[in-house]
Amino acid sequence: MLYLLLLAPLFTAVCCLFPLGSRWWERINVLGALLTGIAALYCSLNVFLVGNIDRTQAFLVIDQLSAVLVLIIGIVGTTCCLYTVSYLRSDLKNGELTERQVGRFFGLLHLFVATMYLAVLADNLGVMWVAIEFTTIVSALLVGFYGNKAALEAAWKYIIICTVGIAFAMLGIILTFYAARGVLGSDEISLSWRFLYPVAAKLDPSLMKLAFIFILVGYGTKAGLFPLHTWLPDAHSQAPSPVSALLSGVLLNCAIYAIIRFHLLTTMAVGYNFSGRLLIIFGLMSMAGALPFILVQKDIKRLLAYSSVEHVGIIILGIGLGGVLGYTGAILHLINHALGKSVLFLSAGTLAQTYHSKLIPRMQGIGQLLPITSKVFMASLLAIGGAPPFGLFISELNVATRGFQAGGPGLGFVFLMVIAVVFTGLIYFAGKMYFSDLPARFPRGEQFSVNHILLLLPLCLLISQGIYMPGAVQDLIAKVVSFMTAGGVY
Amino acid sequence: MLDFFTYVFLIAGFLMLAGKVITNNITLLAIQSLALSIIAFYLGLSGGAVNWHMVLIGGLTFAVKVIVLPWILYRLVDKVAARRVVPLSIGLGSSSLIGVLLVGLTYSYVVPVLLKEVQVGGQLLPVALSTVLLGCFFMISRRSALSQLIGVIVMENGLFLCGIAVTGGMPLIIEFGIFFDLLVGALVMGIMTYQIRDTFDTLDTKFLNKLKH
Amino acid sequence: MIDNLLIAGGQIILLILMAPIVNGIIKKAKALTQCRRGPSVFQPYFDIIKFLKREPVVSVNTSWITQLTPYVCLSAYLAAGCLIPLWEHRSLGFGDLIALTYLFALSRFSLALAGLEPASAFGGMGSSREMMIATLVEPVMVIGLFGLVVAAGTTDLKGLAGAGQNPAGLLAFIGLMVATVAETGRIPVDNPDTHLELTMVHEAMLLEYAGRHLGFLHLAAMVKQAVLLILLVHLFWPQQPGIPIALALGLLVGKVVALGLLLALIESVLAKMRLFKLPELLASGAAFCLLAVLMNSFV
Amino acid sequence: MGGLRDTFFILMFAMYLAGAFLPLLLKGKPKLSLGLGCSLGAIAGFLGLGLGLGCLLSPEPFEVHFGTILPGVPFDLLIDKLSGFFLATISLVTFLVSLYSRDYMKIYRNENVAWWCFCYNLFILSMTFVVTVNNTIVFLIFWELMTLTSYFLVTFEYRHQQVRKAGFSYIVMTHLGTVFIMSAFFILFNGTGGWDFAALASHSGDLPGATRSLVFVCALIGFGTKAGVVPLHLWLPQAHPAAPSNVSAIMSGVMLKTAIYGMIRLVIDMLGTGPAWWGGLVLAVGVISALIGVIYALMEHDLKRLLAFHSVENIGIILMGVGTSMIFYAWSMPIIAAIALAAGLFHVLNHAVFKSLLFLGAGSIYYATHTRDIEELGGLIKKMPQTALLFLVGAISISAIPPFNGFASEYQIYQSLLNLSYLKISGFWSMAGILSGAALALTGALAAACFVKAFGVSFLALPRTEKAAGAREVPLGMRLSMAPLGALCLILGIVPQVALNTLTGIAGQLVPGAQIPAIGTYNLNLALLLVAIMAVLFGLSRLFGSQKVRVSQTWGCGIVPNASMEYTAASFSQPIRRVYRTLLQPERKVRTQFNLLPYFGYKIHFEEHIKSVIKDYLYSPLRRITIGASKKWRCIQSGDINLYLGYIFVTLIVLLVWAR
Repeated sequence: MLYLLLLAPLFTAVCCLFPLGSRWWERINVLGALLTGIAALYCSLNVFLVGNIDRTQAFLVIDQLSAVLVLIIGIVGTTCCLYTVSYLRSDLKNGELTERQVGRFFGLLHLFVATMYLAVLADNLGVMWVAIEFTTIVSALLVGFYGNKAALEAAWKYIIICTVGIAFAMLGIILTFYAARGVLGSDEISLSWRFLYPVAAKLDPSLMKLAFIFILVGYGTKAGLFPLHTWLPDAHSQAPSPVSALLSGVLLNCAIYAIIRFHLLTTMAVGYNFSGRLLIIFGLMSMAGALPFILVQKDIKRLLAYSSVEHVGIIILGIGLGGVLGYTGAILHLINHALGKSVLFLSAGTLAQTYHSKLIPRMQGIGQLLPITSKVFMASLLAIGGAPPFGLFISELNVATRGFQAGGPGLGFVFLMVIAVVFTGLIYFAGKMYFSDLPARFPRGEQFSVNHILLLLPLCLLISQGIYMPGAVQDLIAKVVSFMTAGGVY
Repeated sequence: MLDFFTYVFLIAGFLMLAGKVITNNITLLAIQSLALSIIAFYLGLSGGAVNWHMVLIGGLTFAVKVIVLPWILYRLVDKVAARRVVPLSIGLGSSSLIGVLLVGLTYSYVVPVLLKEVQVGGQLLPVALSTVLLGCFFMISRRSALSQLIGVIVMENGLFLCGIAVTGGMPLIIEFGIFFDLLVGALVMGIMTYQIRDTFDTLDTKFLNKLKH
Repeated sequence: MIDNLLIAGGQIILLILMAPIVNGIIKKAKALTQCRRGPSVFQPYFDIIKFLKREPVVSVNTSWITQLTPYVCLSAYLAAGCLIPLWEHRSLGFGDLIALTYLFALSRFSLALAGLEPASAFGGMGSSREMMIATLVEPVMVIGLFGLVVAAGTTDLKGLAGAGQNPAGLLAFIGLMVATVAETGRIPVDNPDTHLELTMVHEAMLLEYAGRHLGFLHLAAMVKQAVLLILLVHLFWPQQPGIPIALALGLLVGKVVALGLLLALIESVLAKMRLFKLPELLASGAAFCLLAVLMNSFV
Repeated sequence: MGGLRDTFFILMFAMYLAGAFLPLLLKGKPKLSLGLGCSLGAIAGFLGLGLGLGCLLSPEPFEVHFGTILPGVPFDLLIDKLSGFFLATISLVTFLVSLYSRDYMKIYRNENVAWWCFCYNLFILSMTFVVTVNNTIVFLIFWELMTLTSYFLVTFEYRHQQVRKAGFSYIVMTHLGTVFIMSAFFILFNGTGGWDFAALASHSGDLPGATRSLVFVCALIGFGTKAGVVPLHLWLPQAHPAAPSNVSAIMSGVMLKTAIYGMIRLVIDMLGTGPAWWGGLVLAVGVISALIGVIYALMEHDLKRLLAFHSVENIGIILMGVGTSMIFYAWSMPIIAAIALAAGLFHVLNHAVFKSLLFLGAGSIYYATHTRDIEELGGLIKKMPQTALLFLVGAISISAIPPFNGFASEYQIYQSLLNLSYLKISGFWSMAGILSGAALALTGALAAACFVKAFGVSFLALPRTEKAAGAREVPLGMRLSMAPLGALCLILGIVPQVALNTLTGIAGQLVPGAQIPAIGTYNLNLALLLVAIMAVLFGLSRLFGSQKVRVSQTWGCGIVPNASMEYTAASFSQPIRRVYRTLLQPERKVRTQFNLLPYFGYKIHFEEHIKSVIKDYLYSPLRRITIGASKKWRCIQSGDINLYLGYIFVTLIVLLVWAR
């Protein structure tokens, strides 16, 4: 089944390479996306509901942690792929793309999804590294897809900075490999998570310390930790919106996933104080560093991108603080942010497409232009800002509580304050866009369509995360957290 | 023998920092890669039994990094680089100085202090780490897209040497993966360089600054 | 309850009877100090009776508020008078010191509204100034009174009898005297004898009143003055309990008149102040009251 | 009893939800959806009133359990007496306001009333839950939900620039305030024992003193922002006028009180007694808020802004009661502490009643004239006599004039302040009591001045504009929903002991075992006396005086005065503006245009503005610095890829050096 999860998007990607015409590509895309989504859902729920942890496959493994990621990729990835159909149609109509490019776009999109699945399913540190590097390469092509100056610039910065970062991560992997081989004694299994965790306590601490630094710098670049985040606002703002949604909603999570894995390993080898403290520092830096950019911003997609930096900071901080509350908060936030931010990027993308501009001052009166999409946009913006009844509020509260407990009142207060100030920035721009009058040259109103359902579904999930989580979901989270507090050993 | 090629490896990396003509940099890259493949061959063949793993890595390195990539790069230079001289963001003098500092840092601090648990004799480890850092710094100090591509490959070289030095090579399939990755990455970056040249009429990254704040 | 009401009725009649003559005596004394002969001390009675006989005239712009105000004003002051136990130190259960000050506020409120109602510029000006002066007087008054309250440990007026008879009391008395001068609208704060547009405060609000309404309002002003003086007497120079009613009443009137003479003296030796100099005057009053409070608090 | 309360609760919950969602579904029929939303809200409010009163009067608290809704977070309600009181107050006001809204919202018939109904009912629902839930996280969820829904209500008329600004400053300030509230709760939370209030309370005593003080200060700042205490009140005078009047009535009448609830719940109930300076600080904050609030109110001629500043004032008065109570708790004198707290709570109730009455009155004026500027009004008492009477009742009540309810509660607060002095714990506290009392007196005097202005200028004399001249009495429904509030003003003023003795019960619940004696009041006697005297006077003048009242022109020195000669609100407050010029810093601009000679001016332009000292010297610089620093900080993202690579490089080197 795990292989199916990888093969479905790959196969879809291959199909899209054939010159079939945009109708057929769309159909293939929808089919492939749904198939992949179902497979992802099956795989992850299999872990949670049946408790069936598949560790028989070579190189691939799915445990509680990766199941969460698979679930996120499944939901967000499928939504984005489906949303792409209408997005590309309107791009085609506006003459931004040629029909030939449509097929290539779908192909790359599915390839991108496949590499992300590989990254979270990989049992092998090296395979994971390769997969993550591949996500960079593929998504860089997607970022630069429009081929204009800005897109190329963004893509170039993205690929160069991430490649450099990832190179450092390789050093960390080599050091881990060396440390693990000293304990496990065999080449073949020394890079495998499932063999590494049980012996983690025996790994050499000073080596693991250094390894973690390299890993943090490496995957941290990919995750967008401040000050390694520099590629992120460029890439997110220039990519086609469904790609931005994927980048922000899932790709960052894949990198965070890698960091979590290594953090668990390092914690057991070195003790809590080292990697936890580093993560706390980087988490806070990301939150605080992104804040000024959110307060003073003109480009809506850059605004959202910086907000992603901030939220990555929150997740990393939650991981760094640890404990049941910290992990619960971080995992919930991982899920919630993915849901909220992808909806936000998709709706913002549609708005930007309609206005032919991404500049906030130009996007006046969104409520009159696209009543439904703009309401979704507002709701998800509030969600991202951390307002109830959306899930992010709860996850932030969990992290904050842990912050007050483990880091003292000062840390908790700074954390809450930064989030609140970010909220003010977001609500300021939201107010400017929503509570204003639409220039006369735009047509008004829109029809309810399948796209809106695609946007509303994650939003409903978010609300459920914020006020009523069914018992099953609570169990699911509890399982992941207990997996993490146990140090990743199953 | 091993030390000699190790030094060649390091010096090639270092000389890159000191020069600003792009073709020379590519040549140096090829020389460095050659040194890397020779080291791999040496390690693979010098022991009692032949270590096929190492030999394979050496062969691959030779094929990809000594022949294919430099060839692609030369072609790219021919096609896109109007000027052979690369614009700098940090002057040659100071960048050489910083290069020395980096090598010093690795030799005096990173390897003896931080990596004292790693039981690898000789120059391999410090040279490998220095090269990674030098490659990164090379990218910082050059403002040309092509140079940044070269820098990435230099860093990869350092990584490979590091892998060889510390672990005697990663599992084979992973090495393959990394190679494939590198090749595709370099290709994509090459295509992008080409596009940048087409769109911006220059490779100078100074002009890649429209996206800010 | 019934006997309380009867006592209250008695007090009200006393107030109505006493207030004009106190006013008359003050006027007479003032005249004498200014080497004039002055009107008879009973003149205020004649004035009021005359007013009460006349038919009221109201402005066309007014509503029921204007017609209700004279009643509200007078009854508030009379009610205030009922709160102070006059001859026996017996609480009537209608209220205490705080209620007394707020009854003043009630009548001020209604009068100020009535001043605004005829839509003339004078009335508005009067209301505005009256309310401003009230904001200055109120804290002075309250600080002064509360200083005494703290010494006595209660706000009940029965318990407050003679609360000012201590060293700090003199200071409080000076402060409260300043407040009384301001509250009764006398020089240097206001001049009750003038209708000059630029200076009048209280009279400006009454400008549109005539006849019975005006009579009530004049009476109200006199009752207010009497109540304030009685309050001062009660606080600083209380009646001995247990003496016969007639004697007690005589003593009370005598004391009130004595205080009234003091007012007349103040009025004669001072000149009218500019309106915006008032804060300075009242600040000095407040300072005395604060000193009293300090002495009472830190003993 | 429990069964009945269950029914009430479930019905109320269902009605609010229905009132929120049904109108949204019936969006196409605005009339129907408005009617439905308001009626359901009113029914729910009525049920809530019943539930609240039931819980207030019953000895044992009412509990509802919904089970665990979030990891580790059960959704439990526990309505004890304190919650019951606030629930009853909220429901009372919202019940009447919902009735009022049915007619009032007709002036917004072109707007999205369905959306309004949605936000409105959710807003009330979240307020209801804020005062009844028993779990920190759920409390915070509903607290934020309350802010959010009220933000959308404030920005209902978003086409006006002013409204957008007001909404923004409202949500920003309250959101930042929430940070402090969360901090207070989270410092108290020790990681074990769950999130419910009892668990937090049970170990609050174990915390070191400094931590407890930190919790207190956080709570004061956080809840103070929502309550609108000076200097955190800046949002309040902007947001209240921006919202539709019925919403302002709720926001001012009861939403601010949820902050008082929070403060009492967190500080007095959960944190327990602390040092006396806590209470002293609350008292000081109360005094400052009361004074500053009322002085700024006097300067306003936007009726709703004026009322909003009075909310600041009254919150200050409430806090004076609460603060005094905290001081007594610190000295372990539960009985007078309970009485002081009851006084504060009584003012909560009274303020809810008269302030919502006044806001509804302002709404009626707006309904009739489409303006809120009192300089444009005048003479309304003739056009809308019943509204005028009700507004007058509110005005007298808020000015604390007997025999209305404002006086009754302020009297109790005076008594508590004086208790502070009687005790003679130290000269300092005696002074504090007296000076606070004096400040309260000053507040009362200023409030009276302010409402003479507000009522006098808008209702009395001649209409100043066409708008006022064309006003007509508002629909019966609106008057009828204001009338009970007016009646309550009087009833609570005459028989305050009924309410007071119930409220001491609440205070007694916080300190179990304290026997609190019944409080007797003289208000009824005083009112009877007043009425008796008036009746006698009236009877006498009927008997002996002439029955005729002649009507004549106002005397205007020979000319017939017109509306332009009337005293305006600005001129009314001018003396006070001048007295308090150090605080208000009025700026005057006079431009005279001359005709021929400098003596024959024919046109004078006069402007006078007051400065908001707090805004100019605290908030504006803060905002400027934040934005300026952010702009500076942005230069790190310069667009230079070499620099970006440098960041990675430097980060790595720094970490390597640090790793040692």
